[in-house]
Amino acid sequence: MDLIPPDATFVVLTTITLLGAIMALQAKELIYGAISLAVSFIGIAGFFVSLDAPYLAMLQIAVYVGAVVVLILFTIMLVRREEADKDESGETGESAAGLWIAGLLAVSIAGVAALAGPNLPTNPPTADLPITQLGSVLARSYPVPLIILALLLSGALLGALVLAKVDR
Amino acid sequence: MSAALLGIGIYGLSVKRNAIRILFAVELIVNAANLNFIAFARYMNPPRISGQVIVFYSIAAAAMEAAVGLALILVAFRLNSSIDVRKLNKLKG
Amino acid sequence: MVNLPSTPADILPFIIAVVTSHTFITLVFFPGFIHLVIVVMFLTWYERKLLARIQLRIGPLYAGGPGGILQPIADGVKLIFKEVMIPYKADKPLFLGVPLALVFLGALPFAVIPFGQHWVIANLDVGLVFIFAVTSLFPSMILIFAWASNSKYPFLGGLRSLFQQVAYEIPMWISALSVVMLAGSLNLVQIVNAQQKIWFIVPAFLSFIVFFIATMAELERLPFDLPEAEPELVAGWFTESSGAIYMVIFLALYMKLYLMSSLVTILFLGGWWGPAFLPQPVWFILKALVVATFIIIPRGVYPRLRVDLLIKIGWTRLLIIALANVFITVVLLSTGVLAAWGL
Amino acid sequence: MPFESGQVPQGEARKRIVMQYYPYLLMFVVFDVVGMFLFAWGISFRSIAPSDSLLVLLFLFLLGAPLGYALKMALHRENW
Repeated sequence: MDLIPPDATFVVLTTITLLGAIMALQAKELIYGAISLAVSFIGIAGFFVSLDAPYLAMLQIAVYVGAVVVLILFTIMLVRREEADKDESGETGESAAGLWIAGLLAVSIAGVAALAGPNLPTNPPTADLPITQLGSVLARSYPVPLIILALLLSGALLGALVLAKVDR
Repeated sequence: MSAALLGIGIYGLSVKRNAIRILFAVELIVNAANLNFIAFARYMNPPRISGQVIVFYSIAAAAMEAAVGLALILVAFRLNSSIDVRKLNKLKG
Repeated sequence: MVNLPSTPADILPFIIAVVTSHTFITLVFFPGFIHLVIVVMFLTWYERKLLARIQLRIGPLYAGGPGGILQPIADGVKLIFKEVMIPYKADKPLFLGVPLALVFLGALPFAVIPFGQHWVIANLDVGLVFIFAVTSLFPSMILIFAWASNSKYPFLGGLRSLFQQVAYEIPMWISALSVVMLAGSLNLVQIVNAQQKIWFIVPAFLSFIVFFIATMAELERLPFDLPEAEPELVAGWFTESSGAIYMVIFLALYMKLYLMSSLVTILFLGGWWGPAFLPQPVWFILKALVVATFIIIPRGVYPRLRVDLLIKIGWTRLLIIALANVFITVVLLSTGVLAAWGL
Repeated sequence: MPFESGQVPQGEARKRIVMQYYPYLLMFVVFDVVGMFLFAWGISFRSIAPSDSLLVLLFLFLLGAPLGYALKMALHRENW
């Protein structure tokens, strides 16, 4: 049922990513949370490399770790208050409920994956996905999504600017 | 692996009260989905490039979502001087 | 590949085989660690000497060797034995951890920099983007360090540094894009190979200028050194660092200087290509040092800019010039003007 | 003790910071994505027909107007 053979790389990357994710949500200081989030993203970028998508790994690092985390850090420093640093989980009952929901979901998905596992090829087919192909496919094969992406980017830029502007 | 990441994300989304942490959780969920796209496209026979294309758009969309979300948090902070989502229950500032 | 030793008698030949293997040599000696440290130490001395000459001073003199060339070693020894002071209420793990991470990030890109046809540690297909991705981590690291010092000057300096690097990263990428289009590859070895007949500084001259200016801004060099403006901010974002921490940060900054000048060499100045009487790596290092000289010289000459003007110039002028050069490249490539040089 | 020119530090060091340059940060996030996309297009530029690149030029053109507007907003510092 092993989708991917559990070799050392996989184990290390999994540990990094999951620990980063847990720390991102549980760290006492928000700044540490943001840093752990960055670590988690780097772990995922490592997965992308091991899955023959190096360009996307670089995209992940440049966009998430390079840009989004900087934005998050800046915002944290902007809204910084003493109480924002305290552990801000809800009451114990709520946390337990959240844990249950999340656990059930994760277990059920993992169960489905384990059931479907044998049907998937265990040995990945040899990869032949050059990055030039990614470029040409991106630029050529999906015209409508590309235009939507442009609109999304400009909309997000303008929307965020107008939101953040000080009203006088 | 991806399921566990998704689980952590859902947990964060449902439990945390700090708006920035909720944003973290959303990013984690999106990343879990991205990882699945790449992995399944890679294990197809023959491997597909389309998984990577989708993830490209997904990363772009998630980055924009983070930008707008953080701007929203800023506005909320400016109006209420708090980023606790449970205090943001008023429709009027 | 070398087999692992099975008997004690095999251990010595094993060590010799490992030490003389190509991987080990590239990793440790030549494009690797030792070469890097030596060049970085040379650069610190070179910068002080050059600036002194510009300002009609003498510069380092007493540390031994011609012109005090052993000064970096003396500096290093001094800094190692100084006390590391950690400010009151500073964030200790981050304060100590970030400088190490900075050095790691400064050294990592050298793994993909080709110093010669075969002198490269990892020949990545996405080499250029890898370098950009790694260098894009610097601003956040600096911001975190500035925050961790728990002091006002570093914090202001860190913020300035953040905005400056952020403002100049995009023009830098876009100007490198023309080169990527000309070479049709992100692999640094292939980019250099494409320049065998003509250096890319000729067809992409505007890009070269934009890239060079953006490089100076990324490196926080004069006239863009606002993050460490001495009259206002003491020493900028590393004001609080002392002793070994200071040395480590300095090392990282000079590694970045060397990295950026190597990048200019690769993208625009034809990498290791040159008349054959010198070996390829020598040409490469010479070119990189010349570029570094031109990055250093303005420090002795120009005053610094105001921070809002600095950011404005980056976003309005440089970005537009870089985009214009992309269009020029599109036209050049589609009309086939450059076909004579095999492009 | 943080270094403050020999004077005793006053107030909190990690103050809330000005956001005058926040719009530039937003522009950076957007153009980070655009830049990475352009690199993907740039490496394949010579392998696809020039007419196929018109789409990308349209993409850039679409982003030009918001960029101009964002710059105009960012340069008016009384907005922030």
